[in-house]
Amino acid sequence: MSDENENRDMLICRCEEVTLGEILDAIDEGFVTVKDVKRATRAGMGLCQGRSCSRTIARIISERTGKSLEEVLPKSYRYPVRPEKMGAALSREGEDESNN
Amino acid sequence: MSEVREKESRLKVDGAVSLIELHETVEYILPDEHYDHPVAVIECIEGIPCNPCETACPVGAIVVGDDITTLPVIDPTICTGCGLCVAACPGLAIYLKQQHHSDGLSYIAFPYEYLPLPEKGQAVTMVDRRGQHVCSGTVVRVIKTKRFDRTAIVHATYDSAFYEDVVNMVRL
Amino acid sequence: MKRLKRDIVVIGSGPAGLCAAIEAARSGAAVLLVDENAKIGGQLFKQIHKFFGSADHRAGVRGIDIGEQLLRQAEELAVEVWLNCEACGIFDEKTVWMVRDKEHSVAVEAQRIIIATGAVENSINFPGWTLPGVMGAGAAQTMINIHRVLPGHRVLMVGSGNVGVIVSYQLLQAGATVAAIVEAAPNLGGYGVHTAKVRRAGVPFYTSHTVKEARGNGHVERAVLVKLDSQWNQVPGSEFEVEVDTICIATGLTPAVELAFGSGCRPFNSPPLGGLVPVHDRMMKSSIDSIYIAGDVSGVEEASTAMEEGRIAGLSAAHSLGTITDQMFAERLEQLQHNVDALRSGMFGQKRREAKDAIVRSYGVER
Amino acid sequence: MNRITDHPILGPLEEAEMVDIIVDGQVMQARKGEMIAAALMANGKNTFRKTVKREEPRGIYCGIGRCTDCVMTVNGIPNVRTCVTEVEEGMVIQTQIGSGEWQ
Amino acid sequence: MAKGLDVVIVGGGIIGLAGGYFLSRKKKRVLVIDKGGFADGASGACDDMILFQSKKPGINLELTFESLELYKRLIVDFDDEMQFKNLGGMVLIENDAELAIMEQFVAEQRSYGLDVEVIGQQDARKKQPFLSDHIIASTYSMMDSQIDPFHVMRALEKHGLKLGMGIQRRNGVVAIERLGNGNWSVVCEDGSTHEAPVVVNAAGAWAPSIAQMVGATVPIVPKRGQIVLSERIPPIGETNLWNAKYLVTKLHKGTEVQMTDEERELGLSLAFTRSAGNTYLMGSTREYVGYDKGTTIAGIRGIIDMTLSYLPKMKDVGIVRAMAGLRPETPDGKMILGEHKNLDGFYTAAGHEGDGIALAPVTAKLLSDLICGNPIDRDLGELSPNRFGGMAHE
Repeated sequence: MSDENENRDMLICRCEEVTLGEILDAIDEGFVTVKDVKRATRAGMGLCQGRSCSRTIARIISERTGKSLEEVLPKSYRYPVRPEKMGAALSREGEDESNN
Repeated sequence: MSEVREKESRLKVDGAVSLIELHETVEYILPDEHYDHPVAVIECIEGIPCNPCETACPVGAIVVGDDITTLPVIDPTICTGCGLCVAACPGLAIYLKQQHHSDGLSYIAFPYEYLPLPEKGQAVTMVDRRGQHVCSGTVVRVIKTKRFDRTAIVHATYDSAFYEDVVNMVRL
Repeated sequence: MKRLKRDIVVIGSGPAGLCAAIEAARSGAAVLLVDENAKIGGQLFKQIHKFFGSADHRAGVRGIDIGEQLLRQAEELAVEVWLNCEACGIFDEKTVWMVRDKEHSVAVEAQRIIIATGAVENSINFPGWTLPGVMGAGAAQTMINIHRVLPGHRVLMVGSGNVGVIVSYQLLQAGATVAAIVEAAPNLGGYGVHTAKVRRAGVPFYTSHTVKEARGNGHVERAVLVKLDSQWNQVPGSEFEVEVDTICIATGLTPAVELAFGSGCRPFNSPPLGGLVPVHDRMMKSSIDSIYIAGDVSGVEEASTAMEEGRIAGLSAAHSLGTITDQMFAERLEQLQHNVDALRSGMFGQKRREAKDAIVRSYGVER
Repeated sequence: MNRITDHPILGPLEEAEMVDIIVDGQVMQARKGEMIAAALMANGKNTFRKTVKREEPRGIYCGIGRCTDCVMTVNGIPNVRTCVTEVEEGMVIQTQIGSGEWQ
Repeated sequence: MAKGLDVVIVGGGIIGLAGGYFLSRKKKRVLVIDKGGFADGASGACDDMILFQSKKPGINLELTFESLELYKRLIVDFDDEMQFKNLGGMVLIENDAELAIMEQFVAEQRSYGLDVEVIGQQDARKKQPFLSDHIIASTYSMMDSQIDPFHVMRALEKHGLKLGMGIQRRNGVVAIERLGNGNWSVVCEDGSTHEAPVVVNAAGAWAPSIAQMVGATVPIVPKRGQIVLSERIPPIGETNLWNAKYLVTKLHKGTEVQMTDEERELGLSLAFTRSAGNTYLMGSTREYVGYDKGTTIAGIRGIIDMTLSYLPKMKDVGIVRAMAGLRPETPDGKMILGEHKNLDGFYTAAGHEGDGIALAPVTAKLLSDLICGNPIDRDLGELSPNRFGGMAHE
């Protein structure tokens, strides 16, 4: 990540197609946690919900601000863990089964 | 070997263990030691937690000990050259070797997990630890038994001038 | 809302989860083992190489075969298994919400939950990293060893840790060419015996190098490599191209902590073990009494360690339900902890051992 | 074909029942029970979708259903993770353009 | 001598940021303090509506009109992407009883100047081809608009900062004390103190605890709203959607509507909006569970069930996330805006329930007018923090 200026156009969030430049701008505006950056740029708000990029974003913030990874990484997560089709979440087949 | 070359060929930089590193380890059998049959040469120089070589040896020639990160030590005077440790080593880091096998030829048995397998009598190209082509060799036999668990052991002879360099063959 | 009830639900059937389920069932608990995949075993069935360790750890046996043995044990012990079952969330510290077969959902109330969700691969970014042909080393490994499909014919491996070198070796075994392995650090990461295997197959290593760019029209056609100086900065003018159709990324793993942290488990930062992990004690219990963890999610190590940790978690969870006597528990625990300690001994284990100790210490302090 | 028909450790590829899938209008052969992504790669197809903003091609990245980069429109349903979805006889698979379309 | 602070705003949600921006525009030196990160509270877990149709004629509806105009001006002033959209909205009607009540309601709203009508099943299906067959009619208004909360907040912050506004995040307020000089001193977690003649309590659902620091009472209770977010999909219809069921019970207390036990328990009602990023936000529950921001299986499935009952087509659409926000609810459904009696310079601007996004600009404008002493051509008595009686500082 040494050539940050050269690579501003490089994607960081694959899903929402958010670039390094957009993320650096948000950090410079004062958004200094992965959650802050996510809400400010949509990076990590796509289909995978940041499963591939949140660690990268944490590293970028950490390098840019000197904060530790622990300070910038999210410590809570929202469910569901994977995208689930709504129809699959609907039916409750089997829930009447008695304990065995 | 110059200092530069030594640096270039360190295990953690080059990926292959260098002769200098090998010579410094106690378990390695130096080329000036001669045996009348191939014996196990262990090229394992890092203390990873592992001892199947010790377990596999039927004559107790290899010792690791209770602490399984200790480097294995082989007693070549006990080793019968059966080759069980060659197939057992998860790191594929053991060979059977004999410098003076016959008529200026050295002997090697090495693990081989690629397809296709060479055939007995086939001429192959022998390689060193860095994959460099060293000399030609002749396959003596290919052993693939259930006990070896899909790791074939290829036995071959080659020019003993390259005794120490050769560890394997070019994939077919 | 009516819910199913089980003694213990184990989430993830990789080495840790499978062993946890077996140990808990052997200890007399009714166990439900769930996995999102169609087959049990997780990463074990990609591990076609022989494992390290001692006879206690089934050293010298290939991961796939250990997987088969464990499968049979689970069957013999009548472990209930739900495959194609995604655990979407844990609510109220005990209810696991799952979607089965992608078509219906079930809530199971468990007295104890063992989270064994493993780890996910890290990314690195360079222009072109989103091109088809750039993929995780794990993805390539899945393709060749599970699906029996070659993802490409000429591969560049990025990262020289054990994953990078093992997958490189397996790519060679599958018939691909590995053009090079690049490593940003000045030294290679993987075990020397692994690097030696690929090196003697003619694969060059480039330490202090990284990928500057992937190029190609709609697909990877070549990679531009660049040298790094001692400050990890790219050295201008040192670029060179390597023709490849695939770039595999093997730059480490991060524990898959979403379920654990979503359920409220307290995090602990352990950089040597991959980052934030749920804090846990020696018995693999998380900061929540009903939730245990095991395997890579509790800190990235190797499959052998994951299996031993899984057994400890299964044993402890069952014991906490009173299915075995204190004495049986103590004896078995001692044996299992001895096995884990052996795998964390020596120069390669030191960092992991210290990191685990720090986690356990933090558990005691802040609980 | 990119299938690994023989393997030093895993042995010869077992015979499998083949099914026909229709990929962007073309019939391809897949092994019954394999993942869509594997079938496509075996048939040499590596681009699975085009992105919304930059319209860039994407293919397999994580291979285990997490990154969701391999999503395609399958039987008219967009955003199907092809690396964790099995092929079925007659399945209609389309390269997904952007967010896909309602059908 | 350096100029001290004029206003400290406690709470950096959309109300606090909008207030900070409007006050900064009036040359006030403002500091916004928030205990969490960017959009950590209700402003980051809500829909994005500037919604008219749900409102009874009265001050809330009037303020929404004003807010929309202010938003339109902000969009011009900021020249930033704020994802303003004007998709319009429909309230779905399921039976004759609902239809009768909604027809009357729509007539009242029309007389108040809202462009809204009741349309039949066929017209409704033209706008929403995938509606369930059981929908007999719908209201329709083109005025219902939306704007992305994250974009708005980022823009308010950016332009506020340019005007000299300060922001401190992840720094909770632990005490607010009156100094001998009449100023307030706000003490923060990090040990810092900030002195200003004016303090604004814009802490949303947490406003009561901030008020308590100065001995005031703010009768706000947190009402949990769980929402579910879909993956990015192509538009499923023209407009955003609500259901009449819940509205009807609010309009006519005691009206018999068909509701499952689950719907009643969770306070479920439909809000189905196409948000920035072309995902759908689906809500919502209305639960009184204190400050618990967690989601529940019952809540998530309740929302999914309900959504599918109106739009069966959504069954093949994936959900990527469930979340909950705490809506700050007041006893009379109106926000609290104004200075507290006997507490000179202590203002509250909170209690917007589900309308924080919609009403942020007008709240901020009125707040800045109040603080700057500008004339206001509207009686704000019914929003006053003192309207609840007997609650002021002794």
